[in-house]
Amino acid sequence: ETVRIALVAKALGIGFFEAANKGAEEAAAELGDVEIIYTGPTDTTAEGQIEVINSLIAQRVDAIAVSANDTDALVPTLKRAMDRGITVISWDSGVAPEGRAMHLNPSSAPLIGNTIIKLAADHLPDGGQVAVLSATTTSTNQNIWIEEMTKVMGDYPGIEVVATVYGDDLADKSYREAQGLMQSHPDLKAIIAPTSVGIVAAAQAVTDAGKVGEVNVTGLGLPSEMAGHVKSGASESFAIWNPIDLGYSATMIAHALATEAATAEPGATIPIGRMGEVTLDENGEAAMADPFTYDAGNIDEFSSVF
Amino acid sequence: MQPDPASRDGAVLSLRGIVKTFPGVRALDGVRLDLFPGQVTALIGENGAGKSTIVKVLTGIHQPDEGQILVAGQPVRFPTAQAAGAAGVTAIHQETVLFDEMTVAENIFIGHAPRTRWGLIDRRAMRDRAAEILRGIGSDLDPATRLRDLGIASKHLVAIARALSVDARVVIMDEPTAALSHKEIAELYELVETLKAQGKAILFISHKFDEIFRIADRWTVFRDGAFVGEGAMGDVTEGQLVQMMVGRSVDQIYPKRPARIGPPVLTVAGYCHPTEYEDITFTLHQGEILGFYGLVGAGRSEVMQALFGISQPAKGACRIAGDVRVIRSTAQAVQAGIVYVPEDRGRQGAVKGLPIFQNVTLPSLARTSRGGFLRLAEEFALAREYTQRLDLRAASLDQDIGLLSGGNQQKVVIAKWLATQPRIIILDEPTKGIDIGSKAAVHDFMSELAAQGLAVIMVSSEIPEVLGMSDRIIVMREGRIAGEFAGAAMTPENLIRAAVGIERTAA
Amino acid sequence: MSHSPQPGRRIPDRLTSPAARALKSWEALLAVVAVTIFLLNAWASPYFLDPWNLSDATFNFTEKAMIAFAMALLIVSGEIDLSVGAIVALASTAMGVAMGMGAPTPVLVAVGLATGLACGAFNGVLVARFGLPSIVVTIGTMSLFRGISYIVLGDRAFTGYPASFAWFGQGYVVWVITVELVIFAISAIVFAVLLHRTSFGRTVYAIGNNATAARFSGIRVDRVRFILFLLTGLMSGIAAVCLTSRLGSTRPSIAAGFELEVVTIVVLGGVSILGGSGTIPGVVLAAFVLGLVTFGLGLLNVPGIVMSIMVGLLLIGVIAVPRLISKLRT
Amino acid sequence: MSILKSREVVLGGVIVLLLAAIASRFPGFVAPANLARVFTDTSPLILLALGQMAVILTKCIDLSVAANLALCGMVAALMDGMGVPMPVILATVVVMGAGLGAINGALVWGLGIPSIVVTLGTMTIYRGSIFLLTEGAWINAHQMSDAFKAVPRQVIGGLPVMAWIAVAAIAGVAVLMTRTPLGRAFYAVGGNPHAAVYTGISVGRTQFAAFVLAGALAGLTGYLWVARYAVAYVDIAGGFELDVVAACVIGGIAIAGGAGTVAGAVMGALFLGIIKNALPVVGISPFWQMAISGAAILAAIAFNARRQGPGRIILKRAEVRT
Ligand SMILES: Nc1ncnc2c1ncn2[C@@H]1O[C@H](COP(=O)(O)OP(=O)(O)OP(=O)(O)O)[C@@H](O)[C@H]1O
Ligand SMILES: Nc1ncnc2c1ncn2[C@@H]1O[C@H](COP(=O)(O)OP(=O)(O)OP(=O)(O)O)[C@@H](O)[C@H]1O
Ligand SMILES: [Mg+2]
Ligand SMILES: [Mg+2]
Repeated sequence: ETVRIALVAKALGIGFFEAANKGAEEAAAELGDVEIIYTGPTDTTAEGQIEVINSLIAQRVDAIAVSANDTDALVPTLKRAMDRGITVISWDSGVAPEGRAMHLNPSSAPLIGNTIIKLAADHLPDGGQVAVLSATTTSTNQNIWIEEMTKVMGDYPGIEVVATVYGDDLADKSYREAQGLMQSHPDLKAIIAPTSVGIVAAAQAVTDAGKVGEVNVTGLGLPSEMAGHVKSGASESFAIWNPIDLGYSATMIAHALATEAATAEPGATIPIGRMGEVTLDENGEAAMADPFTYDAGNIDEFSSVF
Repeated sequence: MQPDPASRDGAVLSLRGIVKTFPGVRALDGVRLDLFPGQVTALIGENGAGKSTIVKVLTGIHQPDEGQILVAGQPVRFPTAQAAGAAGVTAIHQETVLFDEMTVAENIFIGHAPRTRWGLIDRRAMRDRAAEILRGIGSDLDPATRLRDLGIASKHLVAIARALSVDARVVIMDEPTAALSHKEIAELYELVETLKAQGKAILFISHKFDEIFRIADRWTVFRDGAFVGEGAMGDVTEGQLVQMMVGRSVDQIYPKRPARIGPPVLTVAGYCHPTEYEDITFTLHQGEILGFYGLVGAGRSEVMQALFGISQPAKGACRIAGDVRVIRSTAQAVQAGIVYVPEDRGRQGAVKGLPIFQNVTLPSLARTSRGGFLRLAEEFALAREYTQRLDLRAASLDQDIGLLSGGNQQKVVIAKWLATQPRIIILDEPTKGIDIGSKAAVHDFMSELAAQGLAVIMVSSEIPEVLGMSDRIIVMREGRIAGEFAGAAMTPENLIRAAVGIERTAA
Repeated sequence: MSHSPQPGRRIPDRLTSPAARALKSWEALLAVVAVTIFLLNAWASPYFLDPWNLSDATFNFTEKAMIAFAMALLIVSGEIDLSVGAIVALASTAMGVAMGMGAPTPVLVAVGLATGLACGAFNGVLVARFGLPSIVVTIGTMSLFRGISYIVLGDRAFTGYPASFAWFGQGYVVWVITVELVIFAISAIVFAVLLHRTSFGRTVYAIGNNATAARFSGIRVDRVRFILFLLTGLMSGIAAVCLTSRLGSTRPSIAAGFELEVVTIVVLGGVSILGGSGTIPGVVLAAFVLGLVTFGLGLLNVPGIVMSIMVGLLLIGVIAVPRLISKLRT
Repeated sequence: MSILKSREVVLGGVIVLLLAAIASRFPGFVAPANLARVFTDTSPLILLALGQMAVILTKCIDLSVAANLALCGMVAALMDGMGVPMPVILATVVVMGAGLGAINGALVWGLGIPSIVVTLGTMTIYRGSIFLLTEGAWINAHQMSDAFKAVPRQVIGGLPVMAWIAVAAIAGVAVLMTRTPLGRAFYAVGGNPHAAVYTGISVGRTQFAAFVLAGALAGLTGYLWVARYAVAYVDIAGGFELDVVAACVIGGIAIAGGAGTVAGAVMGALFLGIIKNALPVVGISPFWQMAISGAAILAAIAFNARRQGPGRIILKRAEVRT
C-alpha cells in the first residue's frame, strides 16, 4: 500500500521549500510506493498552516512533515493528527515537543549561531559594528540561532551587535529595515541576515546605498538568489545547508516512523538513506548536517542547483 | 379626448403619448404636452400626478418607455442630461441638485465650463460669466463662495443661474418658489417675464394657484399620470382647474373649526442659540393651533428642532404640562408627548427602504412590541388605522415608502406621529409641495386634532394657510420673535411687516 | 375619529406572502449554492462525508462567523468595523498577560470578553459620540489595537494556557459537535432573534436606511450604534477566546486578515454593504458555503490562494450574476 | 476655501514638526540626501494614494490596488525574463494596470455592485492570479536584467527616476483634478451623485474613469516596486491597500467622497512614509510602528472632523462675529 507523506512548507513558492520538495521526491523515488503531497499556506501564517493540516488529517495521510510558522500554535492541531494515527515530524522550523514525534534540524542551532557571526567576523579583522536583520518576530529557528549567536559573542572580541531588526520575510520591509540600519549606524560593517529573503533584500539595499565594500551582507541564503550579490561584492560569503538534502532526510525519517521501521525516542538512531543517519537528543531533536559556506570561489557551481 | 395631433403649430417642444413605468407604478400613461415660444405653460396636478417625471423625461434623466419627443416638429431622443441641454432644454428641478463642496461658479458651469486654448477649464472666464448671470437675476452672490456656506434660498438662486447658463429655448421650473422667500419670489416672477420676452418657452410647475394665475399663459392638467386637458389661462377658473386635478370639487380649503382653548401645555422661556436664534419665549395651549410665520430661513425650523431634542439650546428652559424639563434627545421628546413632522420629508421624515407599516410604527415600537419582541399583527393594525384616516394611496402596507409620491409620503410621516398619541404636535411646513386634495386632508386633520385637545404648532410660509388655520400667530425674523398676533390683528399686512422688518413696507 | 370625510380605501397588508417572498430570496439562492457545493464535494473526495472530517472543517469558519453575526448588524445599520481581527489579537494578548499573572480559566475568559467590549466601546465612542466615519475609525483602530499587541508581545509569544482553557477551542460537547460549533449556533440564534424579532432589530434597519429620519423618529441612533460596536467587540472577544484556546498560544499576528474574511461572509450572506438590508440566516448560509468551499478544495490539496480566487469569484459572481441576468432581460 | 486650505497647511505644519522632532534626535535624517531617500521610498505610496484619491472622491474605494500592483509587477518581471524590451514592459504594465482597474470599474458601473465588494473580490482574484502565473515561484534579482532594475534607480538631478515619476504624477493628477472636466466630475459625482446625473455627468462612467486611473498608477508602481526591490513574488505589497487608504484619510480626503486635494493626499502619504522611515532611525522599537500609525490616523480624522466650519448662521450678530 502506498505511504502518503505530506511535506508542509511555511508557504508555497519559496525557493528553499521548492528545493526541499525536490529532495522529498527523490526520497520517494528511492523508497518506492511513497506519494509526496507537497503543500502549505500561501502566506507564512499559523492559521493558514492549520487549515492545510486539517485537510491533511481529513485525507488520512500517513505522515505529516511540517516546517512550522509558529512553534506553539500548531500543537493542538498536530496533536489531533497524532491522535488519529498520523505520524508527525517537524523539520527546518520546529514545533514544541508535544506536537510532534521528532524534529529534524537542518544543522545544530549552536553551529548555525556560531557560523553566522563567524561569517561576519572573518571579514572584520579589526572588529566593528554588525547588525542582525531577522525574519518575523515569531520565526522559531531565527530566534534560536540569534540566541545561540549571542551566547558565543565572547569568542569574537571587537564585534559589536548594535541592533536586531525584523524584515518579516518581506522583501520591501527587509529592504527598508536594512536601509534604516545603515542610516542609524553609519559605522556599520556588516549585516547578518539569517533568512533567505532578508539577505537578498539587504544586499540590494547595500548596493543601492553605494556601500558595497563598506557593509558586508552575510547570513543564510540560497546560492541561486545570492549569486549576483556575491559577484558584485555586496556579500563576501554566506552559508546554508542543502534544502534538497533536508527534504530528502525529512521524508526518509517520516517514512521510517510511519512504517514503524523506527521509533522516535531519545537516543534512537534513524537511517536517512544517502545522508547517513541521525541521532535524537533528549528533546527528540536531531541535526542533519553542518552548514556549508559559499563565496565567489564556489557559488557558480551551486547557483544552478538550488 | 381628442386624438393627438402630430405637433401643434408653433410649438418648440411637444410630447406625444409618453409612457413611463416604475416598478409597480405607471407614472406617465400616454401624456402629451406642448410648449410655445414666449409663453408660460403651467403644469398642474395632484401629488404623484407625474409632473416631475415628465420633467425628468424632458431633461434626459429618465427614458420614456413609449412615446415621442418632438423638437420643432422633429422627433428626437435625449439619452442623457447633456443631450437635452444641447437641444436647448434646461430645468430647475424640484429638489435642489447642486454640489456643496464646489463654488457657486463651478456649480453653475459644471458640465459646460469655458475652456482655455489648452482644453483646460478657464477658471477666470467661468467666474466672470457666473457673476454676470447672477447679476442678471438680481443676486450679488460671490461666484467664489463655496456652496455649502449658503442658505437654502441662495442655493435655489444658484440652481436658477445654472439653468440660465446654457442658451436654452425651453426653461422648465419645477416648483421653483417652494423654497424662496417673498422678495425672491417677486424677483423670480420678473425673471420669468424677461425670459418670456426673450421668446423662451417656459414650463412652470406649481401647486400655488395665485402664482399660476399671475404668470402663466396656458395650462395643462395631469391626473394619475394621464393627460386631462389643456387650454389658455384666460378661459378657466380656479375651481375648474381643481375639479380637473382631483376629479371632484374641493370647496373648503381651510376647514378651521373652533376649538376650546385649554390651559398652557408648553411654555418656552428664553431659548437662545449662539448662531441660530435668540430669546424665544412663548406659550402653547391645549386645543390651540399656533402658527409660526416667517420668511424661509427665519430660523423657525431650528427652534422647533430644539424643542424636539434634535439640538439643544444654549440657554433657556421649557415647561411641559407644568414640569420643567430639558429635552436632550428626540426619544425624550416623544416620551414627553412632543412630536415633530419635519420639513425635509425625504431626509428627515421618511425612512425609504422600509415598508409603510414599519415607518408608521417606528416611534411606537414600545407599544406594538412586548418585552422588546415585535408583534407584526399589532403593527399592521396600528398602521392601517392611521393611514386610512389620512386617506393614504398605496398598493399595500408592505410597500416601500420610497415608491410613494411626495404627498403620500408626507401622509405616512404624519400618520407615524399621530400613532404615538402625542400631546403636542409640531408640523413644519406640513403642506409644502402637497397637492390641494391632500392639503385639505391635512388641514382637516389638524383641526380635528386641535378639537380633540391636542396642542398644535404649525410652521408655514404660506400666508393664507397660517391665517386660515391658526388661532394665534407668532412671526419670526432672523432668529428672533418679531411679533405675535391674534384675533383681528391677524392680517396679511401685519404678518408681512413683522416678517420683513419694520423699516420695510409690506411687499 | 368620527369626522373623517371619507373612510379611506382599505389598503391590503401585503401583496406577496412571506413564504413566496422567502422562495425568491437571496437565502434560497444561497441554500441552493450550499447544497450544490456539498454534493460536489461528496462527489469529488472520498474523505468528505466523514463526520469527524466535517466537524474539523467547521473550524475553518466558526470563529469568523461568530464575528460575522455582529458585523452583519453593524453593516445593516450602515457602519462597518474593520478592526475585528485586531480586537481578537488584543483580547488574546490581554488573556496572555492575565495568564502570566496566574489567572485561572474563568478569569481568562472574562479578560478576553472585557477586552473585546472595551475595544468595541472605543470604536463606538469615536463613531457614535464623535460622529466620525466608521470605516476610517476602524482602519485606524485596526492598526492601534494590533499595534498595542506588538508593543506588549514584541517577538515573544504567550504559551502554556491552562489545560481547562483548551475546552473552548478544542473541546467536544457530544460526539463530533465541537464547543465552537455550539457557540456558533447559539450566537446565530441570538442574533437572528435580535435582528428579526425585536424592536431593537427594527431600529437597526431604520438607521441603516435613513439615520437622520430614524433620529427624527425618536430613536436613540447613537446609542444603537454604540451598542452595535459593543456587540461586535464582544463577539470578537468570544472569537478570541475560541481561537486562543484552539491555538493554545498568542502572537500579535493572530487573526490577521480576519476583518476582510468576516466582511466577505456578511456580504455573501446578502447583507447590503450600503446598509439597510440583510438577514442572519443569509449570513449563516454564507458561512457554510465558504466553509464547504475551502474544506472541499483543501481535500483536493488546492493551495489556499487558489481557494481565495474561488472565494473572490464566488463573492462577485453570486452578486453579479442575478444583476446581469436582470439586466439582460430588460 | 480658507478652511480647506488651512487643513493642508496644518498637515504640512505637522510634518515639519515631525521632521524637527526626529532631527533633534538624529540630525542626519533631515539631510537633503536622506529626505530625498525618504521621498523616493514613499513614492509608491504617493502614486497609489493619488489614484486612490480619485476613487475615494467618487464615493468608491479600491481595495485591489496592492494586488493589482503585485500582478503587474510580476508580469513585468516575467516579460523581462523573456527578453522583452523595457519600453514595451512599461507600456504593458500601465495598460494592464488600467485594464485591471477597468474590470473593477466595469463591475461598479455596469452592474452597480458596491466598490468595496467588487474590489474585495478582485483583490483576492488578482493576487491569486500571480500564483497561477508562477505557481508561487519567486523571481529574484539575479533573474532580472540590469536594464530592468536600473530604471527606477537612475539618478537624475539628485533624485532617482522613481521619485521623478512620483513628482510627475503629482503634477499630472493636480492638473487633472483642478483644471479638467473629468477632474471636476470626480468631485461632482462624489459630492452629490444625484445632482451629477441631473447635470449630465454619468456617475458610473466617472467612477469607471477613477478606477482606470487608479489601476494605471498601480500598474506602473508595480513595475517600479519590483524593479526597485529586485524581487517579485505573490505577496509583495501585501496589505499595502490599507496604507494607501490611510494616507488618503490622513490627507483629508473625505471618505464619503467629493472633498479632498492632491496636496492633502501627497502629504498624507509623506506623513506615513516619514514615520515608517524614521522609527528604525531614531531607535524606537519597530514594534511601536503599527500603534503609532494607527494613532496618527485617528488623530487625523478627529482633526478633520473638528475643522468642519459652522453650517448656516441665522442671527445677524453671529454672522458678524465669524
Ligand atoms: N424613481 C422612481 N421609482 C419609482 N416610482 C417613482 C419614481 N419616481 C417617481 N415615481 C412615482 O411616479 C409617480 C409620479 O411621481 P412624480 O414625482 O412625477 O409626481 P409629481 O407630480 O411631481 O408629484 P409632487 O407634486 O408630489 O412633486 C408617483 O407615483 C411616484 O411614486
Ligand atoms: N446652508 C445650508 N446647509 C444645509 N442645510 C441647510 C442650509 N440652509 C438651510 N438648510 C436646511 O434646509 C431647511 C430649510 O431651511 P430654511 O432656510 O427654511 O431655514 P429654517 O431654519 O427652516 O427657517 P424657517 O423654518 O424659518 O424657514 C432646514 O431644514 C435647514 O436645516
Ligand atoms: Mg414633483
Ligand atoms: Mg423651515
